[in-house]
Formats: sequence, structure tokens, C-alpha cells
Amino acid sequence: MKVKVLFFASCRELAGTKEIAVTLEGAENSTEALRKKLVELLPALEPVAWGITLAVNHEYTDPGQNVQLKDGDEVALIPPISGG
Amino acid sequence: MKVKVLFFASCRELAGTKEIAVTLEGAENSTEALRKKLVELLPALEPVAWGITLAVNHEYTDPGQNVQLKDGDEVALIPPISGG
Amino acid sequence: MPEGAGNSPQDQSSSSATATSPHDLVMVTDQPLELSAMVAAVAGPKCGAISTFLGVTRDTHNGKTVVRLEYEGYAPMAEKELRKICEQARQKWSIEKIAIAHRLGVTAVEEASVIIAVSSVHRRESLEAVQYCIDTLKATVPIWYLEVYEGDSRVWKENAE
Amino acid sequence: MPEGAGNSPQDQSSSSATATSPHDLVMVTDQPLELSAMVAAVAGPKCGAISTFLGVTRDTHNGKTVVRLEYEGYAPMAEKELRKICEQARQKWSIEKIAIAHRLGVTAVEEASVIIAVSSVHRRESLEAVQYCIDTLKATVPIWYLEVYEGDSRVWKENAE
Repeated sequence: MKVKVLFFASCRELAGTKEIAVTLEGAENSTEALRKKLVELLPALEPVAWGITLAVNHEYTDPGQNVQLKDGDEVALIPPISGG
Repeated sequence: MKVKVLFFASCRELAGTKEIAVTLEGAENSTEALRKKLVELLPALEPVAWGITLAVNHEYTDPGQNVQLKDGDEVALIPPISGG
Repeated sequence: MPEGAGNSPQDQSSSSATATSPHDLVMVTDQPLELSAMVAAVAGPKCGAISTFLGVTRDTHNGKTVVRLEYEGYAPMAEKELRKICEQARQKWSIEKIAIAHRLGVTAVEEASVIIAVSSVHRRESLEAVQYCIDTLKATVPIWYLEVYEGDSRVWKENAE
Repeated sequence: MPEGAGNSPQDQSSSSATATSPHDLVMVTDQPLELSAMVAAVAGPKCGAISTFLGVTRDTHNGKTVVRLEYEGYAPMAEKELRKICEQARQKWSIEKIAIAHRLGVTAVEEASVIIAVSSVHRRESLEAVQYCIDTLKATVPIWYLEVYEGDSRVWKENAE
């Protein structure tokens, strides 16, 4: 299955891109697996990939929560925010 | 001595005027005496004259406080306010 | 306060504007109030936050249709009380600038009777100070309004709190 | 949002505006924010009170001179979170209308990065709701800024509270 992964702000600068498509195989259908995969694909993300907040389809997930992913999901890496 | 007395809002309508000059004789040099004098001059003020808040030279006086007046003072009758 | 030459808050012919400190503007005026001018009066490069409050004439009261409000004020004392409010607010919070303007005369539905603008470096101070200013204004500033209803009946109002 | 034909909040070409209910307006936009448009969006004959908050770019941070801020946002999720804030505010207070707009892109010193306007019948609700909205926005809406200093150094910022 394929998910879209979006990078913002400091994370975008680390990743060197705003967006990538990630293919997850078989049992890799969770956010924990995705974090691992992202570090493989973009080693510069290693310092942040494990602790960073993830949003799946525009909804925050809890830190440490391992969320099931499905084909076509949009996952965003959310560094500490500073709006307002 | 003479004081200027100002009327506002509902009080102005009762008094029929915005302003009068009041002459106070001898020992009449206080706000209590002024209240009495106002009722004599403008009997329509009778229902309010005793309890209404007074300001002397742009400063509120406490209800029931008998404030000394001097020549040239400006006294205003302050009905319940509704600004803002 | 309409835009144009000579129409800064200090220039209004039938109003008086006094700065309590170089940083505060208080005024009572029979001219329409202008929010952008109030915000401009408190803005500045050190201000990270600007909070404003507008008191606006509503179209109903107690089920009756309000046609307009008519405000009357003891102008010199009203300004004095407004300046006191600015000073008291500055004692309570670290504030950059304050601007308070109250309208006198006829105020139609959806027109502002009062505008308060407060600026501060961070948000908490201006948010709290603007509440304090309107609450204190309603309790202390010698201004009155009467409501004019459809059918031309009218009532002098009193602030509840 | 500059005035003129086709420049209502919904028409901004590089922004998106969504009403969460018929009474609320939320938007993220790369166009300059316009306070008078935000106030107009929440005004109405039933509204006796309008409270607004403007977050504005300051010229210094930690002693360094700030040249500008650059805002970046996850726009669709930011709008969703803004709509949630409107709904939550309505659960807590009796509100007439809410309008929240956040700027993206370059925001110069003294320009607004965020404007919130809330209207209510009486003052307490809009005064409290506008605080709630900015506090919650800073805690939940996926928007980031970096500070660009004189000398061209830059830092991604995080909200403290």
C-alpha cells in the first residue's frame, strides 16, 4: 500500500522535500513501521522521526500511539507548532 | 458663594435644564445644603435629589458624604450610568 | 472618525482627545468611531498583540425594536475617568498602549458606541486589560444612553453590572 | 485582504475559506489580513459586543532584530482545527459569530499574522471566547513560523504555552 507523507517547517528542511510517497509492505501497515521506513529513506530524519507528532488524514495521533494505516492515507510530520 | 450645578440624562429632563448657577449663603457650604437648595429651586428634583450621586469638580463623592463646597465649584448630579 | 486631512483623533471639532501618558489616547466624541484608527493608535513595532473591544448598538431590547441609542456624557469628567482607567490598567499589566473612545449623540443600530484597543508585547496582558477597561468603564464613566424604540417611546438605561 | 471587487474572504485566490457553520469563518491565506473585513464578518444587528485579537509581528526577539516572519501551514488540517475551535467555543459560550484568519508566507514587522473576531449579544462571551480561541489556536493549529533576523540568520520557533 502507498501513503503520502508530508513534511513541514524544520522537518521539511531535514527531509529536503515537502512530500514523498511511501510504499509499505505487508505487515508494515502502521505508523511505527512508517517511522522506521522514513529513517531508511531519509536518514537525516533520524533525530526526529521517532518522537515527532504524526497526523493521519488531518487528525492528530497521540505520541507513542501505533496507528493502523491504509492505502491512500495522508500522514504529516508535525514539528512543535508556532502559529498565532 | 456660587456653584455651578450640572444635570444629565434623566436628571436633566426632571430639572428641565442642563445647568444652573446656585448661590449658597453662609453655612450652606456643603453638598447636603446644596441638595436641599436644589429641591427648593427645582421641586421636580425632589424624588432624586437626596440619593443621587454627586460629583464635585469632576470627582465622585460617596453617597451620604457631606462634602465642603467653595465658590466656583462645579457640582454634577450623576444618575445611574450606562456607558460602554 | 472619518479619514482625511485634519481628522486625526485629536482634531475632531466636537470631541476632545487627551493622552493620559504619551502612550494612551482617550476621547469622547460625537463623530462615528473608527476601529482602524484606534488600532493604529496602539500599534507599534514592540507590540506582538492587540486586543480590541467594540460595544455596538443592538436592534432589540426586552423584545422591543430599538431604532437608535442617544448617548449623553459629562465629557470632561468622562475623560478624567477614562484616564484613570488607563493608569489603573497600567498598574495591573505591562501594556504598550491603550486607546479608548466613546461616542456621544445618536448611535444607530450596528454602530459602535465604544471602542477600546490595548497593545502589549505578549497576548495575555492586552486580552486581560481590555476586559478590565470595558468593565471599569461601565461602572465609572459618566455617560448615559437612552433607547429610542419604534413608536418613538424612549427609556434612560442603567448598567446592570 | 484588500478591498475591491472579488476580494471577499471567500475569493482569495491563494487561500481557502470555509464556514464551519453559517455563522463562522475560518481561513488560512497568503494575503494580508484585514481587520475591518473580519469585524464585518461577525457584526450583525443582534451583536452588542465584538471582541478581536490581532497577533502581530514584532521587531525584536531575544535581543535580536527581526526583519520578518515566514509562516508555513498544513492548510487543510489547520482549517479543520480552526473549525474545531469554533465549535468548542460555541459549546462553552453563547456566541453570535466567529471569524479566524491566519496568514501564511512572509509577514513583515507590524503586520498581523492572525486575526480573531467574535461577536456576542453581551460582552462577557465574546471577551472570553476570543481568549479561548487564540490560546487553543496556539496549542493545536498546525502552523509554524521562522524568524529571519538582520544578518539573515533564521530560526524555526515553537510556542511556549
